[in-house]
Amino acid sequence: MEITLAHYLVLSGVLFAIGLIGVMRRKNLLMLFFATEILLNATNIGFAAISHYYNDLTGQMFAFFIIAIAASEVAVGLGLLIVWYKRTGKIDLDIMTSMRG
Amino acid sequence: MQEHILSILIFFPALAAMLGFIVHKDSARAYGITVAAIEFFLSLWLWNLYDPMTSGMQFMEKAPLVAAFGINYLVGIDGISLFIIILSTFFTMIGIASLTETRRVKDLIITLLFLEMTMVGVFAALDAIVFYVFWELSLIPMLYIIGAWGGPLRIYASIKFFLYTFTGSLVMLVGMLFMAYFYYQATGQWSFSILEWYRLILPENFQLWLFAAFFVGFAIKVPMFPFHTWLPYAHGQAPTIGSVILAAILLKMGTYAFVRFSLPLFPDAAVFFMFPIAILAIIMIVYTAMVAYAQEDIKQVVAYSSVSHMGVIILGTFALNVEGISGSVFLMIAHGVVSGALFLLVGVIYDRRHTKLMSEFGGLASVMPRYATIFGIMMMASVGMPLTINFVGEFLSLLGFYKQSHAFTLVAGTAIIVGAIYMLSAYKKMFFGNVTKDENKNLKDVNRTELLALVPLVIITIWLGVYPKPVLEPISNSVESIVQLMHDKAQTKEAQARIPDLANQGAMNSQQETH
Amino acid sequence: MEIYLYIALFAPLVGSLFAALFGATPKTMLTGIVASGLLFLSLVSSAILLNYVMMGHTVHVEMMTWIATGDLYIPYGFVVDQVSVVMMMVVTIVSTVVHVYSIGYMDHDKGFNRFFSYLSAFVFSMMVLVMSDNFAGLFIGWEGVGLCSWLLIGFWYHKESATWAANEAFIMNRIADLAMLIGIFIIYWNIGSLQYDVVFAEIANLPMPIITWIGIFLFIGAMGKSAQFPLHTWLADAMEGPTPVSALIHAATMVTAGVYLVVRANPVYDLIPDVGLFIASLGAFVAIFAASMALVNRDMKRIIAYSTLSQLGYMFVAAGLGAYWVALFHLMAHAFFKALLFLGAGNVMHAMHNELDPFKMGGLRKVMKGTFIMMTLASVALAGIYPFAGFFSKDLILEAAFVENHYIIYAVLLFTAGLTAFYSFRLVALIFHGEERYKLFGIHPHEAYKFMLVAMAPLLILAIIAGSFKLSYFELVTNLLPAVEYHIHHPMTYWMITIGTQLFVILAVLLAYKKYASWSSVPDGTSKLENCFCYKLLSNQYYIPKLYEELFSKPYRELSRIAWKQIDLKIVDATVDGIANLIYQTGEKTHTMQNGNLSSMLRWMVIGLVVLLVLAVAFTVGYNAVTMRAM
Amino acid sequence: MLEPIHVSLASLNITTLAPMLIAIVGALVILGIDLVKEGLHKSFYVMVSLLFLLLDLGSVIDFGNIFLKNGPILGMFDMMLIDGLAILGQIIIVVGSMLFIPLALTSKRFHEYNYPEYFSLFLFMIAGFQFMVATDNLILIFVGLETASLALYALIALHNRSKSFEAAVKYFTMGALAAGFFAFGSMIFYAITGSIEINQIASVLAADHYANIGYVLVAVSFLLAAFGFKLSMVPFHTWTPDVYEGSSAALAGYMSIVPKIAGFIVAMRLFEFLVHSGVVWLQVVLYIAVVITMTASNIWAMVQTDVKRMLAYSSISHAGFVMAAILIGTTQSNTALFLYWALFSFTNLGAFTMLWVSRQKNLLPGQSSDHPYEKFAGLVKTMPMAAIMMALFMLSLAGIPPFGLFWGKIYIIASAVTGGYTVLALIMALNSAIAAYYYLKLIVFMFMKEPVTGYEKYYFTNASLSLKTIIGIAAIGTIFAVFAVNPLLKVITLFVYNSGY
Repeated sequence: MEITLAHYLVLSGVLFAIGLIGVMRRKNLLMLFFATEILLNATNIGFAAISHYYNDLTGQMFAFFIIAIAASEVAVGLGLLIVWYKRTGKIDLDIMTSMRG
Repeated sequence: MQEHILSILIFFPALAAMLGFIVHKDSARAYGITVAAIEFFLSLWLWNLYDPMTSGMQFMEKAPLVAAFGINYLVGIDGISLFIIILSTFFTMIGIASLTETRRVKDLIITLLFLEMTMVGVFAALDAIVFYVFWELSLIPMLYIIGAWGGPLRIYASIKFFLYTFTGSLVMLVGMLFMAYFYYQATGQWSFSILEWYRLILPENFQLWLFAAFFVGFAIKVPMFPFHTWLPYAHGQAPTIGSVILAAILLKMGTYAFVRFSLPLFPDAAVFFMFPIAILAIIMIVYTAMVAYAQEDIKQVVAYSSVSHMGVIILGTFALNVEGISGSVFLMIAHGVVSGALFLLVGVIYDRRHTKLMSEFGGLASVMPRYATIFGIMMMASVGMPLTINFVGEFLSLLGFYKQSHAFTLVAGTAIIVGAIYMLSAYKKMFFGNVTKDENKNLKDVNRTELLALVPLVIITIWLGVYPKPVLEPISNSVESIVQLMHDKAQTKEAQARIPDLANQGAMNSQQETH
Repeated sequence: MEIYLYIALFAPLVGSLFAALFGATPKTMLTGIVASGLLFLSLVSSAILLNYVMMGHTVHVEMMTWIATGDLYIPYGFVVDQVSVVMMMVVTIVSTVVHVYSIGYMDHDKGFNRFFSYLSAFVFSMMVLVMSDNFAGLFIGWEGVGLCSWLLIGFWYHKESATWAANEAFIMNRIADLAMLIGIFIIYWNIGSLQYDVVFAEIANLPMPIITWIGIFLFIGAMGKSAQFPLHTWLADAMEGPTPVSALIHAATMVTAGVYLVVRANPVYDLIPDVGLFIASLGAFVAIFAASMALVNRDMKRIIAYSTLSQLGYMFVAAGLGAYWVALFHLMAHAFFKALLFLGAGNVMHAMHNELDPFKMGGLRKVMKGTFIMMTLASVALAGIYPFAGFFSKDLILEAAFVENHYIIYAVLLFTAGLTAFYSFRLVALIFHGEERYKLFGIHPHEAYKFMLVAMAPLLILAIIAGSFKLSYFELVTNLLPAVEYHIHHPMTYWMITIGTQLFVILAVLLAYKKYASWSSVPDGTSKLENCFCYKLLSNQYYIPKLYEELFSKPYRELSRIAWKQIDLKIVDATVDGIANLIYQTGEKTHTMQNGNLSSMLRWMVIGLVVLLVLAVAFTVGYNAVTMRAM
Repeated sequence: MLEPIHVSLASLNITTLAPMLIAIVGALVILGIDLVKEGLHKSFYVMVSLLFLLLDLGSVIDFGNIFLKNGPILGMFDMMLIDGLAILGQIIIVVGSMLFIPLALTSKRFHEYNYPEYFSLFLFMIAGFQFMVATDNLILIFVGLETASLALYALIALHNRSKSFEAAVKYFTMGALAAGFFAFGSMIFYAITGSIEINQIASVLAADHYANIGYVLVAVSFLLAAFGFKLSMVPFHTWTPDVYEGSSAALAGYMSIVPKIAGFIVAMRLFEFLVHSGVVWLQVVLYIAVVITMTASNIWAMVQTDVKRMLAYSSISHAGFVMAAILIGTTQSNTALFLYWALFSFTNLGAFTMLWVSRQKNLLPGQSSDHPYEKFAGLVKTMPMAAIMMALFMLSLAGIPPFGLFWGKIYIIASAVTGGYTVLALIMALNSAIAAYYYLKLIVFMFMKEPVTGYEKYYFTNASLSLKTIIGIAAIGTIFAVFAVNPLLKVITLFVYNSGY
């Protein structure tokens, strides 16, 4: 079976869906960050595939940028996570409800 | 200075209010009286300068504000607005002079002066947006007066007052923007000038919608049934001065706006809605009079009586002929004087007894004869006794509407019956009978300060009732031009039939003038 | 002559204002004297004007503009013509007498000055009413007398019954005034003017229905002021006011304003004989209706009030039948003897310490000779016995009814004449004759001040001789009013009728004397008569006041309460608050979606996205379906 | 193999980067100075930042002049697009930042202002926003967006209170999700059209007459979700109240202005061509979103007990209001958007500064949030001027004439009227009435209630001369806005019209 663009896109979509489910389901902050990474990487697959399909570099460029941004996001996110952990000793989402209404 | 007299009239109180922050609080009242008196004399001077024979706008001033969007600072007055302006300045003066409030007087005075600016501004504005600015701005001082110096339910009352009127005027604002858009479509230019809008002839279905949009804003302000329920709360909770200004001036903004906007802009719609509005007006007159009769609190009686009388004003306005509209404009002034005086009078007794329940009184006529006399005169004026100011207005309003509908006028005319019922029974409860409560036995009669405020009102009530010409004539002249404008713009057959054509009645007019 | 007009008109006003200056101060004799003096001045001016008018002139002035807008032009215009000058004379004579009388009557009252202020103000309003040259001016006076009537009925404001009666009078009059206003509106919109001369000149050109409506509405207005059925109840209650007030306002002047209006508007009523007939029928009905109530009443003033009512009925019969000058003549004669009767009753009241029940009096003729004579003569006049004033005027009305072939009306009026004689002399007999029942109550009656009796004398004289003015009066007013003479052509019939009437009346007088002149006990409501249905019906005024209370006052009060408590607060206001609350409660209920939990926040985002995607897919499917079909 | 690319420097038009570069250089300079000398006073950093922002503003205005002469300027492989929207957006961004950055000059000490990193992050963030608005390339938008956002997360967290961290984490996580949406949406557009430049996407779509309408809508859905988050449209708004509450009042005020205008400009570029191409779906969805956002957030704002949260919901509502301008999509409405936002920034600046000056270090017993309404009760008796100022800003937010926002409001409503959206105009107007309730509530507390003891020591404790000056500027801007409206309208219309919007 030849692997076509459609397969890549389906993979990308499925990964994105997995990411979304992870985002919704995960209560652990760290796992949540993983889920957002999955989202972005799902997109990357799509961009790379489409870029190849069009024989156009733009998509790959976009993917590169996404990778870079994902990396910085992780940096910031982990920084926040560490501070939060230092303060509360937990990385559970459900305790994070001091503001509501 | 004469060219700018309107701007001076509008902004002088505001400027004085700003400077008022500096005045020491013990002198605030004197300062307020001084400023209000100057303003009042300025407005009298305006009357002096006013040419009563001209029906159009006078003392026009124009300065661009947002030229790109056609908003100009445009003010001017005609016979209709002149006297309401004088009434505003007069009542501000009377109100401040008769102030008995002791809490934070300085704040109150400053607020009142700001309020005065907005009142004069509303009646002088000839640009819809400028009108709207003052219209909305007038809510804030009133909100503060009710909310800060009012009774136990003051916050509820003030917010209700504000939100209710604000909601209505927002719908009106959309209407204004539409109007400007139609003007834009017709001429390629934005304009909010009422005078330029007058020249616009709109298709009937647009008129109907726009009329409805404006109506919401005005009707709530008036307040017309069934939008009136904010008023009893506002009056019930407001301090005396608040009620006086509210009843005397602020309510008139709504009826004034009907004359200034609804009629000349949408003559066909005015005819179309004449009967529905007349029905509302009749409900206001009769139903509210009944509600007034059921009240236990004298201030509420006066408050509901205001609504009832506003019904007559509305009816006169929608008579769409010179007699009716002149009458309704005159009645605006008359009702301002009379209801203002009645609220002042209620304030007098409230200051002494700190209650407004009629059951707490009785037999006051023997304890406070002068008070009873003045109250009696004002009550009779309110009931529409001839040779008092109210009669002229009510007579003309009903007379005017009779032309449009006989049956409606007959029902509306019950105003003079039901009005007498609640007023006389209230008067009886308060003043007649024996003094039953010990607290009432040693009540002091009206003192000099109070007389100072009340006597001028009594004089005006009788003077303009006996000789309304100085006021009625300019009003009538300006109304004639509005009616003619309406007739010229009317498109539907019915409107052309209902709105009299004054230009072709010259023969009849000249015949009358020979008297 | 204009100066006399102004003096006649404004002298009472000056008097009123002068008295008002002293309104809050204790009694000053000065106010009474000044007010009376000014009224006398007014009387003199009126007399001069009368003389002038009799020479065939009229005076018409226009003082200044009152209301002018659009086509409407209402001046303060005053006219002294043959009709108004008669009214002016009546008003000024009676009121001068009443003023002087009141100086004595109100001697001990705290509100002495206030009383004169009100009384003079009333005269002023009445003068405006009769002298105006247009309907609006008439309406000023019309309402003015209503106001003064309110003030004067409720003069003793600490009395609940007095203030109640005052309000009743005012409100009932207002009902009629509304009709009057409508009548004015109709006139204005059809003729374009409210001036009498213009209106009466043009009225014949109007279509019949409009004239009819004008006539009906104006008459309803007249019904209120003249207390015609069904708006009559206020008049008896109005007796709560001081007696001079009853004499002046509720007997001689104000209540006749309605008659005056119909007389004044005779060109209108001439065109609509059907309405005229209705007026006459109603008048006849009221005549007998009121007389019947007077038969059993035990309140001296109320009896006289019912008699007034009854006489007003007579006047309306005359006016309705087109005999305007007769109506006006009876009005004049009635004013004199009825005022006299009331003032006499005032003396009795004074003597009896405000006791009103004639059954508690008796035998007063010994102590009150002057009053006795005057009241007896006034009653004779009222009964219409020759040669007193009442004979001439009342007889004319009967003749008019007879000549116009309205025999039912005639019969009713004739019968009423008998009733009138009966109750009048029942009253006289009970008060002045028989045993001195007042002693049971420990009252020591005394005659009124001399000067009060002297003041009443002119009225007495007029009550006796007014009939002799008939010819000169006829000549005078028929310049303006239709000069219809009512002669029964057959002299035989004439004499039979006249003498028959007289006999009938005298019989009634005798009957009354026979029954009451030797009355000895005070009835206590146990006698058989007092318990029969008819008696109860009559003494309760046919239960009409009760009916009004049940039918109008109570439901109105109840409805008002419902309007406020149920409709205004529970529906109208609750709707407004309901909308506000609905919005607020929506906020309260839904803002918990912001529960602060990051997971649910993220879920909301995803849900939002999913909704968008679903919408997108749904739209696309729908869109494709539409385009497919298009292909 | 790929051919080496030859590009002449001139054709790069590298000056188009100048404004952003100035900001970035400024950030680097601040970091560099810190290396050389530590412990400088925060006022130094504030002023340095201000200076760089001034330069930034100068260069933007310079572009403005060039734009008016020559039309839109392209640069850097056509990635940079300096058109009217970009210029207006940058002006609002830079001016807004300049007004907010002096809020660091408080009289109380806050530790975040002692870090020079705070200011350099601030400048990086500004550069990010500038990139967002000055391009129609989705990559650059993404990069700008993320640069700014990441810096903003850090700035929020720097406020060093547990609520701030919570806010930062929430914002960050949701931001990451939104970034995912944006990337995925862009990917779908790329898949359909083979391009990631908005104008090329537009022309490709137009060329095949929206044959793939389904995919377009899916892509738009993702982008809408992403910008819904950025512009806090319901239901993507949930972060807003929490983040506003958690961050310092100064930063919250900033967030209510600057990031949003950047978002609006991108939304304008992205959605308006679709609306104009007759994508009915988008019109309907935007209509619903606008109405729900305005109404729901107003209703929620009514029931708030904390002023800052109330202002958060209110700014959601204002954003919804302005979003209507994008839906309407006429020149007038786009002009109205900028006018509204310019006026809004002054008023909101004042309102949030008023909160900022009365910030408490420690909560009173029983107090659950920083700025409960009770805190302001009876303010007119203790500090009349402050009460009047606050009332002024509230009235302006409520759209009471003649204060600033009123003019923006009528212009937007007028554009709805002229655009044919009558019902929308009415809904917008009536929403103002609901909104008036909660603004009034604060006025009621300030003017009609008795003071609650305990709070008085916090009023204005944080005020310094510069903060008062800022309040004064905001007040003047709010009161006398009417005189600024006409010139603003003229300039904005010129820029917007010449950019083809």
